Amino acid sequence: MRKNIIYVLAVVAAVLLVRNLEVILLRVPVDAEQGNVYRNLYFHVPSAFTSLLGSILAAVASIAYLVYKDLKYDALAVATVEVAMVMLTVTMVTGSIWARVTWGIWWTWDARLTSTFVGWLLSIGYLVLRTAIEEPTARARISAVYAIFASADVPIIWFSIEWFRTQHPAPVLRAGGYIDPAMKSALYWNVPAILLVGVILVLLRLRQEEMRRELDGLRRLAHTLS
Amino acid sequence: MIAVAVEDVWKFFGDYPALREISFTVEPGECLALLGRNGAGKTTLLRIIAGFSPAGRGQVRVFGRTARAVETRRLTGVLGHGIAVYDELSAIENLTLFGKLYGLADPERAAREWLERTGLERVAHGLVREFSRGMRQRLAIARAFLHDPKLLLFDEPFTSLDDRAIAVLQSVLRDGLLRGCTIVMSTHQLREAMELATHVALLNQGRMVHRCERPPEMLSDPGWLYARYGDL
Amino acid sequence: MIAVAVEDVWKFFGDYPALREISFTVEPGECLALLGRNGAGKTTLLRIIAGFSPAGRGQVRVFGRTARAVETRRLTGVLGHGIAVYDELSAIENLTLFGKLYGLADPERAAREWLERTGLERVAHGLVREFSRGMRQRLAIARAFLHDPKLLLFDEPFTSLDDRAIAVLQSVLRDGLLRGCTIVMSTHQLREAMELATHVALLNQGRMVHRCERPPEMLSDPGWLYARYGDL
Amino acid sequence: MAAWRLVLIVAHKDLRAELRTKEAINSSFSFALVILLLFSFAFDPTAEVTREISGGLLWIAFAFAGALILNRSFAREQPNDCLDALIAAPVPSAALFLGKALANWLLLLGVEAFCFPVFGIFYNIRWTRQFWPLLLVVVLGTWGFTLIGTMFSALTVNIRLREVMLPLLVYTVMTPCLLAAMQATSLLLAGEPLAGEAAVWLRFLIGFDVIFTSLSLILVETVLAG
Amino acid sequence: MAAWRLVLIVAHKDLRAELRTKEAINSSFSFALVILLLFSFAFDPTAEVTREISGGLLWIAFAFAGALILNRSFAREQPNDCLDALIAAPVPSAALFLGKALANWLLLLGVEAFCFPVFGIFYNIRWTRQFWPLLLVVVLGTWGFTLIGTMFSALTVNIRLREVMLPLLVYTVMTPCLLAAMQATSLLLAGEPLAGEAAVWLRFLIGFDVIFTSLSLILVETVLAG
Ligand code: HEM
Ligand SMILES: Nc1ncnc2c1ncn2[C@@H]1O[C@H](COP(=O)(O)OP(=O)(O)OP(=O)(O)O)[C@@H](O)[C@H]1O
Ligand SMILES: Nc1ncnc2c1ncn2[C@@H]1O[C@H](COP(=O)(O)OP(=O)(O)OP(=O)(O)O)[C@@H](O)[C@H]1O
Ligand SMILES: [Mg+2]
Ligand SMILES: [Mg+2]
Repeated sequence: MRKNIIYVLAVVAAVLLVRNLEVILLRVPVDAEQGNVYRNLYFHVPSAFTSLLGSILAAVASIAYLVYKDLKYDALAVATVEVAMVMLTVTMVTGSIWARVTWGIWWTWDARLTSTFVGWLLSIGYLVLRTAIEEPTARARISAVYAIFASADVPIIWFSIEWFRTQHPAPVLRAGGYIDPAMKSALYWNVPAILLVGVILVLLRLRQEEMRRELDGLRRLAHTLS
Repeated sequence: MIAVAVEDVWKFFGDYPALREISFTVEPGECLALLGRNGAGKTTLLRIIAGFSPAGRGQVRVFGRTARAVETRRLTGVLGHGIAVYDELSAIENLTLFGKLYGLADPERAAREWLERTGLERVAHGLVREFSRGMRQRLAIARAFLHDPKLLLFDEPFTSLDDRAIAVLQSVLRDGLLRGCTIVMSTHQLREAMELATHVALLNQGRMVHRCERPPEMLSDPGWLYARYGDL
Repeated sequence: MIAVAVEDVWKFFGDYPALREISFTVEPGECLALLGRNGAGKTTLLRIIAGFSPAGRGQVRVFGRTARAVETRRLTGVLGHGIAVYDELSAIENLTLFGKLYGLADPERAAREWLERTGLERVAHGLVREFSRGMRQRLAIARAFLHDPKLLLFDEPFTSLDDRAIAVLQSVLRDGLLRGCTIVMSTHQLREAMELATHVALLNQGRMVHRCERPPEMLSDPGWLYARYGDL
Repeated sequence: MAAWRLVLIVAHKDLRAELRTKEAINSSFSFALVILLLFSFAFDPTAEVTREISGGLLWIAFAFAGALILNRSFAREQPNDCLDALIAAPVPSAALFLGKALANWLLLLGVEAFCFPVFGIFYNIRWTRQFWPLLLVVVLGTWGFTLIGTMFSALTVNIRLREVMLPLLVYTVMTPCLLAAMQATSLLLAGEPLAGEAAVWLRFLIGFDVIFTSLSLILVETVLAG
Repeated sequence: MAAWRLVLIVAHKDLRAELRTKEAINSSFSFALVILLLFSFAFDPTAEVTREISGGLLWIAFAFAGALILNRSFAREQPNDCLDALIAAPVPSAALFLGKALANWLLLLGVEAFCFPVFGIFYNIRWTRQFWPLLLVVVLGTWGFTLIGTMFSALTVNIRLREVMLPLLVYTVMTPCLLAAMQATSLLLAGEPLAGEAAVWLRFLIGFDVIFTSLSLILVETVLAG
């Protein structure tokens, strides 16, 4: 059942992505100031968005675990953190490439970039912490608490451009600046596509996590019997 | 009122069930010896009753309240392998500290009283760090009994103790039983435990396979219960 | 040749003499049980014989050589409380590692052989981390016996073991004795030790106050020696 | 009994145990000196530039040296399984946590009080110009990182690899707090008043303290007796 | 059997145990990133000045992050009292020590190899200009502090307060080595050849390595079976 859902979603995502790629690469006009690098936008922003959503979902799943003590919420938390980390990596890589061209450097330590990096390190910390605890219940509990603490970084990433002076631009989209409608719609179409990719990855990881847990339990049982 | 009521308790470490549908009650004044092979789940069960970790399913009631309720904790005394006193503090400081944490009216007096009972009054102001093994063990006993608990939980209390220390512990426990305390303890040293136990329970792979009054046979042949359920 | 010769050994922790003028010998094939109250100095003495820490005064000879000599170490097997195998390695990796360190001709084969003897061949490639208590204990025994030692040093080997694990250990030790090994062990669980011991020694406050063949009385009444020297 | 009395009892116990041997506090202070020394190799401490970054240096030294005190907080309970006895006592986990945090906070403030003059001499900095605002920043910043440190000390007390995991986890989560404290301190050391940018950082610090204090108090029962 | 075979056996064991879980190496690398992050708060890393001190920054990050691997070296033997078994085995203490040091050294070099490119991007530094001389300095410097770290890990493995004492002892003793490595690295990163001042520091480093290697090998038997 779950498998079928994944297949269906994968097909939808593939269709969407192909359609979007065609639009992004061939249809939308070249940016007047930046040239072609600006096409990074269509991946930079959706992946950032997906990853922040993922971090929030991970925190919610962690709270759910602490309330219900059901390991399936723990599995959801790991899966989302992992996917969020991948998405954040995409954001950082696309952003870096963009920065290299528009700002002339790969990286600078403004508030948006720094808080993004902190978020990335927080997810690494989460994953490394999990490897250090064998017992699944304790692992779930401890990493859930950590995830809740870590989620405090999400609003900082989001609002950093408003709270602090940053080199990273405030989004013209929201501030009412002008953007070509074709670009805007292409961006709006690619957000659900990337989001869907994220969802599929989460579902896949979830299955994997459940199977691994089952396997662990069986192996321990086998050992106590021998 | 029932001292300890364990109802259909399960405990999972991941998917592995360390305890499975454990149900039993302990009446006030009983001394229950939990027996079972290595890994049977004795420590896990005691920790759940003591409120150190929650049951995965089912519930534990201690004098009618949950294990983590503050009132329950006030009535419970726990002694594990560790002596649970601070090396950097003196004997009396340790006991006074715990007296205060338990909200005793006069922690100082209770501390002195128990130092006397355990024969440590002469070293009341010595740092625990400098105590010998036997003295530490006595201080640990004093700490566990300080707040006059109604329920005592002991995990392998006799391990690594010499004959004399075992005798001290047994006599304190016997006193406790006479005063109406309830005791639940786990142990592999059956002989020492059987002198006190009024009841025994056998755990096997997380299940409680037997629970009864201590059969008189076990005084002379402590392995009796294992032999009966030998190759479970 | 004498297996262990301890001559006038003293050990000081700071100014405190944990061992005082200890002298005794152990003949090959003997099984000596070191008894003594908590803090008597059993662990300290065993660690000196094993070469973990040097004697403060006096000397120890194992098969005629000093305790730290490489040849001595090759002949000695040690088992303390800790199981001394690595959690991150599999059973066979652990044994092979120690086989190599002991310079065995075919470490792999020795490892397999001992896995079989201790009934672990089925989990040879399982990580120790996932082993149950009993399996770990068996692996520890395999590690201690792997290089076919002539002298075995055990510190409280029976502590915290259940009846079945104790039986396994006793049978391995008995085999060792039959093959001509020499054993020195400390313990508080006299009953289990007395079945094996050919000799007993009583330590008291760092002195060896008694050493003799195991009196037949101690089989039925393990406290016999303590009772004789009771209030030392 | 009122919870605050329990808080004081726990704090008093920790302070007494620590002050009797002064182990953590001595090595924390000496470690702070070592860090200042290492930094003085890396940079030329008399240069004007270095003075501008002195706030950063100072807080890095505090954070690393303070970790020695914070790590020990719950580790102190381990040797004889004392933590079990504390958890078993009729003391709310939040009171236990606050008591320990309070003790750590006072110890850290003590170490910092010694560091300031030494630092002033080594790096040729006048730190008394904005004394009271600086004190406020130090007090709030220290509370923030005491909180995180104490919480993570509790979180990891029973895991293998504690020492290895802690630095990664703790410093990542406390970055916002450290960042704010550094920036505010740098500005104040430069003689600026507590207004404008410095005030923004201060508000940020207060927000961090409030949020993380509440989170810790809510989660600590789960952490200790989960 | 030749002593060097024993060295390799011990090193192989440590590497295998570590690489199976990758705990220390992961958290060491992530911690290095965290340190880069913290430093970036303290200094403006894009400023020209910061680039001059980059050698210092880098080695401080290596030293702190590397400590996680070094501390674990003998701590790894503690859980099941494995150290006793190693000491009891017919292996010269010097071989045991060299084996462990070798494993640590390789692990550290691995972490450093990852750090260099990251550092280059984040701090905008070209580190390939004097590649081979730089490699030499890194290799020698790392060996120096591996030695000290491993030795102190052995020295403190059985004392209470390990975590508290270790940083203080280790960093104080390794200061000369770090200082030399920092200075040489800074010069090389600035593009200067391995001559003049840089060569002096290199010779200093070699001297340190030789002296402390001999000292360690002589003293280790006393330390382990004293
Ligand atoms: C999760 C965090 C991030 C979010 C939500 C985000 C969002 C955005 C948005 C919405 C834009 C478009 C601004 C516009 O309307 O022109 C943008 C542009 C940009 N972003 Fe990000 N970004 C994030 C992280 C990063 C990172 C980590 C980097 C660098 C490594 C980066 C580099 C850039 C660059 C170079 C631009 C183009 C700037 C320009 O046009 O001058 N961003 N980002
Ligand atoms: N923290 C833990 N993580 C994973 N498994 C655990 C944990 N604690 C206990 N277990 C498992 O639960 C089972 C019961 O363990 P428990 O310690 O309760 O046994 P026990 O009866 O006290 O044994 P022993 O006589 O050896 O003390 C064992 O299989 C053990 O491996
Ligand atoms: N590392 C040490 N530092 C200081 N004193 C020590 C140390 N090790 C042992 N002692 C002291 O030496 C004496 C002998 O200790 P030892 O551990 O050998 O006793 P034991 O006979 O093994 O006791 P137990 O039956 O409790 O294991 C004790 O008084 C103890 O306090
Ligand atoms: Mg147990
Ligand atoms: Mg002993």
